[in-house]
Parts: sequence; C-alpha cells; structure tokens
Amino acid sequence: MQTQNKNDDIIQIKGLGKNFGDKVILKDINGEVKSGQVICIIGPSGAGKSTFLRCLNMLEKPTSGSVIFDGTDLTKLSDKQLVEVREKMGMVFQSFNLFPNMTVRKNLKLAPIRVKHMSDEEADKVATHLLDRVGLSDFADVYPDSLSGGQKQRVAIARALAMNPEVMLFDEPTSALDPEMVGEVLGVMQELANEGMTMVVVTHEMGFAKQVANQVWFMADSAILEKDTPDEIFSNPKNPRTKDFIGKIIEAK
Amino acid sequence: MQTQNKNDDIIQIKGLGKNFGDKVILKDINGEVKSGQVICIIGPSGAGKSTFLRCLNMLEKPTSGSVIFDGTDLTKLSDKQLVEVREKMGMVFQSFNLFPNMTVRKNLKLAPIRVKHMSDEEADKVATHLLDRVGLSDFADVYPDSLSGGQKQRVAIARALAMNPEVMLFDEPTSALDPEMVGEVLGVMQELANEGMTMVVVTHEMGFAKQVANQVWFMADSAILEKDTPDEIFSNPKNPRTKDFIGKIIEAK
Amino acid sequence: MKKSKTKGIIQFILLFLSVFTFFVMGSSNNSASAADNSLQKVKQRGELIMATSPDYPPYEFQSSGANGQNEIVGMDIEVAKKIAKDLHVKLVIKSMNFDSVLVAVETGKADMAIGGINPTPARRQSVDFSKIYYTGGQSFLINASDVNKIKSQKNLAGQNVGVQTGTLQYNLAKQYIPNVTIKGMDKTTDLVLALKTHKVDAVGMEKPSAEAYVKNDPSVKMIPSTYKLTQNETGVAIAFKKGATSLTNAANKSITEIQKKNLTQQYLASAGKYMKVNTVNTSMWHYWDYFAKGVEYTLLISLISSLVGVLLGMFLALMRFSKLKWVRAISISYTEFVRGTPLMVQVMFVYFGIGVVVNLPALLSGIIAVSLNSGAYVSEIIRGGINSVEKGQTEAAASLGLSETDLMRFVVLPQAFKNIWPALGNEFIALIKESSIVSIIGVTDLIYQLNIVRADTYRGVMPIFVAMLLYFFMTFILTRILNHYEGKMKHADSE
Amino acid sequence: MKKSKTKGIIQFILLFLSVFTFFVMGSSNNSASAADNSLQKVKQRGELIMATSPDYPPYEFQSSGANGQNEIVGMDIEVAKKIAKDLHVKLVIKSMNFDSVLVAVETGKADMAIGGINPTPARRQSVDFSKIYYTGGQSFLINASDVNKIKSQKNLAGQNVGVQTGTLQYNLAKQYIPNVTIKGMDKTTDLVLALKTHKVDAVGMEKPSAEAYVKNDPSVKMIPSTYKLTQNETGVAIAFKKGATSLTNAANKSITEIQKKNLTQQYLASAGKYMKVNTVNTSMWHYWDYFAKGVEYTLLISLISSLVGVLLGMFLALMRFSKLKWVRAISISYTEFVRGTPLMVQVMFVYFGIGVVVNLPALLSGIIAVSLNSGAYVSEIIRGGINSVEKGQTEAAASLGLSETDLMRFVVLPQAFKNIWPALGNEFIALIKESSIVSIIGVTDLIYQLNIVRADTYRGVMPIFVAMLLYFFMTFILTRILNHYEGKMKHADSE
Ligand SMILES: Nc1ncnc2c1ncn2[C@@H]1O[C@H](COP(=O)(O)OP(=O)(O)OP(=O)(O)O)[C@@H](O)[C@H]1O
Ligand SMILES: Nc1ncnc2c1ncn2[C@@H]1O[C@H](COP(=O)(O)OP(=O)(O)OP(=O)(O)O)[C@@H](O)[C@H]1O
Ligand SMILES: [Mg+2]
Ligand SMILES: [Mg+2]
Repeated sequence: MQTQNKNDDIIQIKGLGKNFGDKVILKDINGEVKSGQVICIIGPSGAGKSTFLRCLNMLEKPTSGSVIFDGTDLTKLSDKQLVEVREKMGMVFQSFNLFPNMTVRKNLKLAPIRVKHMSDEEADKVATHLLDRVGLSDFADVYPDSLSGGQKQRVAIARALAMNPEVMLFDEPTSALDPEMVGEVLGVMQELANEGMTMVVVTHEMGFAKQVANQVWFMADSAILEKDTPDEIFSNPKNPRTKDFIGKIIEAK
Repeated sequence: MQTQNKNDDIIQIKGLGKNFGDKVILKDINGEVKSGQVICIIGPSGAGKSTFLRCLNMLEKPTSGSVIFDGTDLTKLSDKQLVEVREKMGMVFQSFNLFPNMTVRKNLKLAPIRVKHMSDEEADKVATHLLDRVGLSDFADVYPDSLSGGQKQRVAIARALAMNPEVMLFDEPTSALDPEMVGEVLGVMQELANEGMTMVVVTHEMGFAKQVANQVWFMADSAILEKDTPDEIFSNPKNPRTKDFIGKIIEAK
Repeated sequence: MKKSKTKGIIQFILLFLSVFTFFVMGSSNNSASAADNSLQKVKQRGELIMATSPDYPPYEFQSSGANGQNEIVGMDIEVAKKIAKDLHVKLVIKSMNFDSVLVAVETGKADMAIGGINPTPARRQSVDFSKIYYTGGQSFLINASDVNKIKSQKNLAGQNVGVQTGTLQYNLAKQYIPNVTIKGMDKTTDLVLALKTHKVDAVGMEKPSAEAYVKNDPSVKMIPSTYKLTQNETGVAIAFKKGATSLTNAANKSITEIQKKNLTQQYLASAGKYMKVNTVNTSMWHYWDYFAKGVEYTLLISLISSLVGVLLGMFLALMRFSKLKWVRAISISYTEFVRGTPLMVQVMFVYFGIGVVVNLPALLSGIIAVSLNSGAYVSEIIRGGINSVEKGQTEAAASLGLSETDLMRFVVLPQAFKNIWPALGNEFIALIKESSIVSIIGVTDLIYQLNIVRADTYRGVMPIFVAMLLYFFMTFILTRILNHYEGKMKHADSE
Repeated sequence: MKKSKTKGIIQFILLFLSVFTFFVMGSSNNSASAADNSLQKVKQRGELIMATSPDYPPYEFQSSGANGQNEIVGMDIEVAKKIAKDLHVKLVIKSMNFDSVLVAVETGKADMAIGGINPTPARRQSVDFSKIYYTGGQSFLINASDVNKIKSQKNLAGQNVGVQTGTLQYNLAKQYIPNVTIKGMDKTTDLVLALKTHKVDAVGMEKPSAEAYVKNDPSVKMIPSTYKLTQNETGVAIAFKKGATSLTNAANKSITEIQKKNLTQQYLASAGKYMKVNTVNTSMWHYWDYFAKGVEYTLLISLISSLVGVLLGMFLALMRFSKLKWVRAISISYTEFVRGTPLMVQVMFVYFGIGVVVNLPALLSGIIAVSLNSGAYVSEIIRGGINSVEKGQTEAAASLGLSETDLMRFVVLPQAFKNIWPALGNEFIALIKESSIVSIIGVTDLIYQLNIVRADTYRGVMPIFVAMLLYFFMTFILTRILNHYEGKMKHADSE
C-alpha cells in the first residue's frame, strides 16, 4: 500500500473517470473531503451523482483515475482488501435496502458479527445503543416491512453506523420518503454531522444543505461544474448550468 | 336531474363517506369549491386525499353523502350520465397515465374525437393550441416514453384541458418528478389558476400552495381536520394534528 | 363351386385326422385299457375333479359377480358341469396355473383338465383327449347395421379391415382378403371403437373374443372367417389321464349331446352375461382399485421427481453463478437442451438409451427422466428467484463488507426461496400432469391404468373421462392447498 | 425319447400330406398335361417372368442400396434367379400388389409367382405349387452370450421371454413353455432392446424376421421353436399356372438342388446384407425424409393449433370480462379444467370421445385437442396481458369520459397485445414440444416417425436422439427468431 499526501484530507479524488461500455458517465472528477466535513452533491437526474458516490467505496470500479482514502489508493486494491476499506465507509441508499428477511436488530448485527467477528453480545450492545440513538428502540424485533419509510431509513443509517465507519455516504436518503418523514431522517443526519462524522450526501434538500454542508458540489454532464459554500451556490451560482438548475429548484419551492 | 342550492359553489361536498369493505377511508367530509377557486389539499400518507379527489369525479363511488356539481348530485347519476359530467372535470395523476401506445398528439385528440365527437381537424387544432400553451409544440409526434417526467405531466395537463373542463383535479402532480422539473409543471398550473380555472390540488409543494391557493384543506385520519387560508394554515395551524404535520414539513426544508 | 371344392378338401383332412387320432390313441390305449377303472372311481367318489386356470375369458375366468362373491365361470365350466351331471356326480374345480393343469391330470390329482386346451400332438403324448367340444379360430366383428352388407368374409374384399398390428390376424387379412385396406392399431379396444365410429368396416380377432364383444354390445355382430386353419389350433378338448378310456368315453357321450343340441352357444351366452356383469353393471366403481393404483403411482412419480428435480435444479442454478466459464456453459447447455425438447422424447431416450448400458426398470427410468426434466425447469425457477432479489440488497451487503458467500447465505437465498415457493409448488402440480407421459414406456401411472380399464371394460371413453376428473381433482386440490399455505406464509410475514 | 416319438408323428403327417398333395395335383393335372408347353414357351422366349410383391423382407423387398438405384432383392429373388439360370433364360421381375400376384399367374401374365407364398389348400385350387423351398415358422432370438445356456426352446423353461402382446407368439409361448414369465411389449424393436439389455432372456418372433436381426446384429442369435405348426403355414413354395407341369417340374429340380446345397441360407445371408445396407450403412441420413415428414407435421400441428388457440383464447379472455356471471363461469371452468388435466388425456378424450359421435381422422383430432388445450393457456396469457396494463390507464380513460369499449379498443388491448407477443411466441414453441403427444393416437408427427425409423432400422436409440436434436433445433431457432423480432419491436418503440 502506497502512502501519499498525508494531510487532513480523508478522501482525495483524482481524475476519476467511469464508462459503461461506450457511455461516459464520469469524466475527470477531482475533489477532496476533509475529516469531519459534510459535502452535499446536487445536480440534475442522470448527471452521474450516484455513480460518483458508488465509485468512492468501489461498489463501482472506476475506469480511470484514483480514489485515495486514508492514504490508500482504493483502485489498486484487491477485492479482499476492499472489504476492510468498505467497513470504514458506511453507505445509505435512497431505497433503504434493509434485509427484509431479518428483524431490525438482526439487520444491525449481521455485518458486525460476520465481518468484524464481534461476539453476539457485543453486537447486541452496539445494536441496542444505535437503535436508541435513532429513536427506534421499540422496533428492534419487528421486520422492516412494518416500518414507515422514515423509520426504515433511520434503521439503514444505524445499520451503517454499526460498522463504526469513518465516512458516511448518503445517496438521496430522503427522496423516497413522504414529506412528513423527511424531517426525522434529516434530523438524524444533522446530529451525525454535529458529532463530527465525515459525510458525502447526494440530496436535493436545500434547507439541509444550507444548514449542514461545508461545501456543495454541483454535478451535471458527468462532471463537477462548481464547488462552493452553500450560501454562494444557492444565492450566487457562477456556472450558467448551476444558475439554471438552482433557479428551477428555487422556483418550485 | 335535481337542481339545488344554485349559488356560486361549483362543487358542494355534503357528508361524504367512503368505505372499502370494513375499512373507513373517508368519513363525513363537507366542503365547497367556488368557481375560480384553487383548493390545495395536504395531509399525511394514507389520509384519504387521493380517494377524496377520486370521489369528486366518481372514479370512486362514495358510500354515503353527496357531491353536487353544477347543481347536480353526481351520486344519483347513472354511468351514462356520468360520462357527460366527467368531461367537465379534468384530472391529472401523479403517474401521468399518458397512453404509451399513442403519440402525444393522439393522446390529446382521442377523447375529444371519441367523446365530444369532434372532427379530426377540430381536435387537431385544439391539440396544437394546447401543446403550444404548455410549451411542447415540438413534441406533438413523439411517443410519451421519450419525454422527461416534467414534459409528460405537462402533456397530461394539456390532455385534460382538451376536453375543455370547468374544474381540474390534480393528485400530487409533481411528486414523481425530479426536483428540477417540478418548477415547469407548477408554472403551467399557476398560469391555469391565473386564467381563472377552478382547481383542486393534492400537493405538498408549500410554495405553490402559499402563492396560488385560496384555501388549504388539511386531511388526516379520513377526515378534513382544518380548512383555512394558506397563511393561517402554515404559520398558525389550530388543530394539533395540523401543527404536527406542518412542523415536520417545515423542519425538513 | 370353388368354395365347395375347398370345403371338400378340408373335410377330407379332418376325416383323416380323426382316423389318425383314433389310430394313435387306440394303439397306446391298448396297453392301458385292461386296468381302466377311471369312470368307476369317479362314480364311487361322487365327485368329478377338474383342473383349470381361470384366466381365459370366455372359456373360464373369475367373476366377482353382482352378488359379490368370486366364482369361476365360463363356457368350459358349463361343459364340465354337464359332464358331471350326466355322471350324476358333483363337480369340484381345482384352480391352478395353466402350466400345472396337465400335470395335475397326469399325476392323478385331477380327473380331467379343461381350459381352452388345443389337443396338439405334443400333448397327446402325455394325456388322452376327448372329442373336440368347441372350435374357435378367427372371425370378424362388424357393425350390426352392416349385417346385410357384410354377410361373409367375401364381402370384405376392398373394404377397410382393422387388425392388431403385428398379429397373425394382420398377416391373414393381408394375404387372404383381396384389395383390402388394412388399418393396424395396437389395442383391441381402439379397434372396436374404430369399428363403431365407422373408421373400419370390420375388425379381425379371435372368435371367442369376438363373441365376448358381441355378447356385451348389441351394436356389433360377428361373422366367421374363412381362413384355413387346422383343428389342432382351433379346436379345444378335455384332457384325461392316459388310459382313462372309460371316463373319456363317458365325457365324449356328453360332448356328443352338447354338439347335437349346440349347447356351447348357450354356455357362451351365459359366460357373456357374467362378463357383462363384470364390465357394464359395475361401471367405473368396480375399477376403483385400478384408478387408485394409477393415482398412487402418478403422485409417487411426481413427488420423487420434484424432490430430485429441486436438488438438481439448485445445483444447476448455483453452477450458473460459478466463476468458471465451462461450469456455467454446462449448466446453460443442459438447461436449454432439456427445456427445448419434449419430455416424451426424453423419457424414451432415458428408457431405451440408458437401458442399453444398464438394466433399468420402466418405473425407475420414468422417474429419472421426469427428474432430469424437472431439474432444468427448477433451475430456471431458482435462478429467477435469485435474480428477483433486488440489486439494492447485494449493494447494501457489499457496502457493509459482507463476503459473497455470506451475501448468498444470509441475504439472497432466504429471500429467493421465499419468492419461489409458489413456483416450486406449481412445478410439482405440473409434474402430476406431465408424468402422464411415462405411461408410454409401460409405467403403471394413471394413464396406463385407464388404458387397462378401457381394454377390460370394452368402454372406450368413460375410463378416459374418469382419469381426466381424477387428474383435475389432484391438481385442483393441490393448487388450493398451496394457495392456502402461500396465504398463510404471507400473513405470517406481515405480523 | 418323448421327443423322437413326437418327431415320428410329424413325419407321418408330412408324409401323408405329400401323398395327399400329389394325389390332388395329379388328378387335376391329368386333364391339362396333354397341352403343357409351359417350359418350352419360356425357353423360346428366353425370359422367365415372375410376379412378386416386394414388401416382405427378407423374402423380397426394395433396396435403395449403396449405389443409389432401387432394386428388388431378397431370398425369393435368389431362388428365382437360380431357376432362371438353370433354364438358361433371363429373369424378368414384375412387381405388383400381393393380391394380384396369383392372378397374374392364372391369367398367364407371369410364368410364376414367388413371394413367401404358403401353399394353402385354397390356393391349390387355382394354381399349381412347386415343392416347398423354405420353411419359416416361429423361432426365438437370444443373446449371443447365452448360446451355451439356451440351446433350444427347452432351456427357456422358467425364463423370461418377450413377445409382442396379442400375437400368436404370445399364446404359443404361454401354452408351450413351462413356468415361463412372459413380458409383452408392443414393438419388436423394444423387445430386441429388452433382450440386449437382459430384461428378457429370449424374444419369440417369426423365423425370417429373427434371421434378419441375426444378420444385422452379431450380438443376437436365433434358436428354432419346437412349436408344432403345419407345413401349410410355415412352408413357402412357387406358384405356377394350373397344368404348367413341365415348368413346375423344372423348378422342382432347381429346388431340390437348392435344398441339397442348403442355398436358402446363403440367399438369406445375402438378403440380410442388403438389409444391412438398408439400415446400418446409410444411417439416419437415409431416413431424412421420414424425419422431414415428422418435422413438417409437428410444425403444421403446432402452427394450426396455436392460431386456433389464439382465437379461442381471445374469446375465452373476453368472456372473463363479461358482465354476465354464467358467461364468466363457463370461461373460468373451461380454462381451469383444461389447465388442470394432462394434454395426453385430452387428446385421448377428443379422439375416442368425439370419435364416438363423428368420424374424425387422427390428425384432425390431434389438432382439435391441442387447439382446445392451447386456447385455455392463451386465454390466461391474454387475460394476464389485459391485467398487466396499469390501472392508471383505465382511470385516465375514465376521467376523460371514454366508454368501456373505447377504453378496451384504443387503450387496453393495444397495450395488452404488445405485452403478450413474447408469451404467445413461447406458447407456439411450447406447442412444438407438446404436440409430441398426438403421436399416441397415430398422427405422423416427429415422435411417430421416429418410432417408424426405430422399427425399420432395428436401432433403438439413434432415431430418438436425432428426433431430440430436431426438436431442439426447432425450438432453439424459433426462440432466437422471436427474440430478434421482440428486440426489433422494442427498438421501434423507443424511436
Ligand atoms: N449499470 C449501468 N449500465 C449502464 N449505464 C448506467 C448504469 N448505471 C447508471 N447508468 C447510466 O449512468 C448515468 C448516470 O447515472 P446515475 O444514476 O449516476 O445518475 P444520477 O445523477 O444519480 O441520477 P438520479 O438523480 O436520477 O439518481 C445515467 O444515464 C444512467 O443511465
Ligand atoms: N381500492 C382500495 N381498496 C382498499 N383500500 C384502499 C383502496 N384504495 C385506497 N385504499 C386505502 O385507503 C387509504 C387511503 O388511501 P389514499 O390513496 O386515498 O391516501 P392518500 O392520502 O392519497 O395517501 P398518499 O399520500 O400515500 O397518496 C389507504 O389506507 C389505502 O390503503
Ligand atoms: Mg442517483
Ligand atoms: Mg394519494
């Protein structure tokens, strides 16, 4: 493992590119995420936001460029070595992806036991603690199907936290939710940010971005077109594509 | 046909109730919609908002109570007579429901020709005019599948307008859309309202409700719990359920 | 004129044969007749013991008649009764294998053997024979409506004649009926149906069978054939112990009377009545055990095959997810080939193909073929089940660092199997229907059994209909049961 | 000792028959011999004209040999050649129906008739016969490895013997072989396979057929039966015009030589070689026309049935959406019943059941049954297609005021049919496989044809395999074609 640029950047993205066959999805993406930072990624549909996020933890293998996490270039790692890295990056999906065949508690315990080789009691303690933290202690022994969308997403966050990650990746965590449930999920995310968790969040919740994000990255046409503070991006976008997009979103509110 | 309460209420809802089997979906709903008014309906998922809207044009037959439209009690009409009423109430759905086997133009022309017995040329003129109005003149001869969500919903609105309705019903017209497309649909709706169309809109777009609605009705637990101006509802809700719901939605922004 | 000449020659041959018979018999009798007290012994005993093998209707057969008890009936029994009556003794019937019948007479365990026995020269070596009391041979069945059109074999020239394929009748009809069009079928019942539906004008069959049909079905009539066959093959006689001349002669006296009064016709008619009881009266209920056996085998084959099929299918499905290309290729080829060819040809291939190498019974061959077939379909079901698990599940597991094996074991397979239970249930129900094909290699499934009942009852359609209903009830009830459990499973989930 | 006695009696019968024959012949010859110039005429002409019906291997049969041309070969032909050679004339073969063979001799159109003809008394009325030149009869086929174990019919006591069900051989084996276990099967080829796989120890069949097998397959051997049959049925002789004594005598001289030198064995061996050419050498290619016909019928049945099935299915599906309860009930009952019972039993029901009322050919019955079956499945496909159209479509149409009919016509059915094309295509492919079942009622589909080829070539497995491949290619290619068009349709949509 090569060690480069030992600074406070927890993730460095260098010239990242991704093709599906002939189709270019990402081209020459660069960026840094510092420890404790919250980055929000916004942009139109099909811009490549999800693909970019999935390239960060190698769910998708980049075609070119590198992703350096804790000083290690992830694109150079074998599948086996990747497992260790993925432990350190939790991920939360738009569609929750809870395991419907297990209770909430089992959902939280599975990875700690199978991957971290925790004992059953230890894993149980972690699960209880985290469910308490997301306000779902009462739902430990139900199956995901009987939860509301907001509850499911909070369980998904707890499940990712159970692996004690250094970074959390969120891919539109609230866009599959009924409006009155959006708040409870964003609330948990805000708490996480306040506690100093490094987070990369694809979202269209402007309120959250304004309040929580250190930086907002605007993606369109397979590239990051603008990076700035939320205030700048929302009130004074520079790139015309950004301007157009922000305009449309503000108009809708 | 019996004529009652001839006043400026275009729709009167009196003691409306709806059950599915044992399950009560709507109970004792009352309300009036005056000509030219825009009513927004908000409320948590499962409250019965869609069912209520569908009871207005008899897509769902109410179990009890009456819906008086233009002085006619719709619940007393035969299926044949209902067709004439439905012409006068356009409806727009969350999932667009365009006919995928027809071009956009054909989508607009089908009902005028088959129901209103318009000539082909006449229907064509209407379609061209309406497509122009929703800004989609260039897309007359494509199939719905190649349109974006926002474009589809605008076509759906144009299709409903082609029957020259007196009232338009909207069931969450923007909640299946990517955020940057929400604006274009709300824009078309706002224009419609400005032109004096009577509208009943189920939506969670607070901005739209604040700007356009004359009244906001809050539904929860199968009933309308509060009716008021948008300002009152959003800044000063009276009912604790409304308070809770508005609170959650505002928090999320 | 030509005909009468033929007749003359035959009579001449017959005459010669009788003389010859007499001569041969006489010569051997001479040595034994001195000590012949056979008739006396029977009269002293008051019983005439006969040996027979009651499995040859209408000569002699078991009848579980209307009154329930099993008795041996048939034309031969009537003949024996007549002889016993003439001797003023009781008739005792000893039932045994046909092989043992003559031995019983030779060893004195029975006084006589009767049972459609042709007095062949070989047999005359070991036993004495009575006169021939009935002459069988070949005949034709025709429609009753055609009796005026088809009066004799001559009238069959240029007509359609049905015969069992590969039988003596086939060759005889082909050689002796001018310009005939021969329709060969495998089953006599099918031939009779073909006759009744006027697909053929006549059906060639052995005389006693034909008579049995005639007795059971007024819509058909019999005409004799004019094929030339020797008495040795068509005549039947009673066997006695060598030298039992007095008893033989006594029997011959009865036979002479039988022939004079043409009693065999009467006997045959009453045998026919028993056969009628045996078939029409008891209807399909009488054969419930046949159908039950068929249902049992059909369920057995389906059950075993679907269990083996699930194991094989699981194996094939996992092969599909292997990292080795050739393993995937084998699984794909097998699945595609099996799903691309009819089960019928697969059953034949297994039975006859594998049969060349190892000696496999039909039932086992059938189960193997159906299992191999089912495995291919089940593998697709399982593969479908695995693919039906949302991609998000795999991604979530990967993002948590779970290994491929853990992903399969804890996440994908449990969900896949829950999704495919209904499909596996349907596969089992489908096998109940598909297993009907194994009947072609002689496995006693429901179809095979219905064919037996058809042959036995001379009723062409009813057994098919009964089997159809049974199949329907099996699939119908199983579908309900599966739906019930499926519903329960869904219910249990949502709790 | 017993055996030799039997032999003595038979010799006596034979002696008598010869004397008898001589006597009858002589008496009729006397009147004609005065003008007999038959031999002279043949010699003058330089040609011996024989009539035969070349469809009875190994006696005489068509051979499309290795060199391509069709010729008539067989033991009888060799016998005739021998006679012609002895007379120093050319042999001319006239091929005709068996019925016409003797007539040709009687009317002088041929000098002699030869063709496995048994010299029955009836025939002796119209023609003269030569001496018997070959004696057929019954025999057994055994495994070559058993030659030391099974030396004669005696050794079959207590063994398993296979015979065609319902044939003379069946009865003979049952009556004459002590303690035998009889296995009946329908097809000779299956019996031979059963023998080779040691499921039976011997197979009873006619001698010439047995010899043909032996000639073609070194792994089987033949032993003669000791059943007692008369020469009239087993012997074959040459027929001449009544009174053609000089020619008959000349032929008899040749036959005497043939018998002395045992030439028939040699002839049979060379006939066997032709049969060998006819079967093994040309392999499956030789039968391509059989397979082609089978493929043709299979495709024909599938095509017609799927078209009729689609019409019926559409009708049933629309009935399902009727407002009248009983119309819906009929459609549901029909669909459920048909889908709950095997096609095999349905085919039988249509063929034999409807056959009782109207006279339906097998092919038509098969097509009707498969169509009725397919209709039920297609109706479910169409119903599924209609249900697969999103509920939102119906709601949108209703909100626009469209009538139910317009809704179906313009919105639901066009979308439904687009969704179900692939399923309908698969149904057609499934029918190709399922139609294999109509072979059981004798429709000449691919399975039926493969059974013919099996019977014809004495090869048990190869034809099955070929048919399997043909089925696979049919379904495989059709699947690819369908996928191609499906892809195209999808492509066309997104434009
Ligand atoms: N596995 C794949 N194979 C081929 N193309 C893909 C694949 N996954 C995504 N794409 C394409 O890549 C492009 C970017 O997809 P991505 O999901 O990253 O966009 P996004 O910005 O997340 O959009 P959204 O807001 O709709 O989620 C899209 O055009 C999509 O069709
Ligand atoms: N056809 C039906 N049969 C039975 N129950 C139904 C049916 N349609 C709707 N419901 C039930 O009626 C209740 C109200 O449904 P409705 O769709 O009107 O709610 P909603 O307020 O529109 O919710 P959402 O915001 O999720 O669209 C729900 O509990 C739903 O499950
Ligand atoms: Mg995305
Ligand atoms: Mg709704």
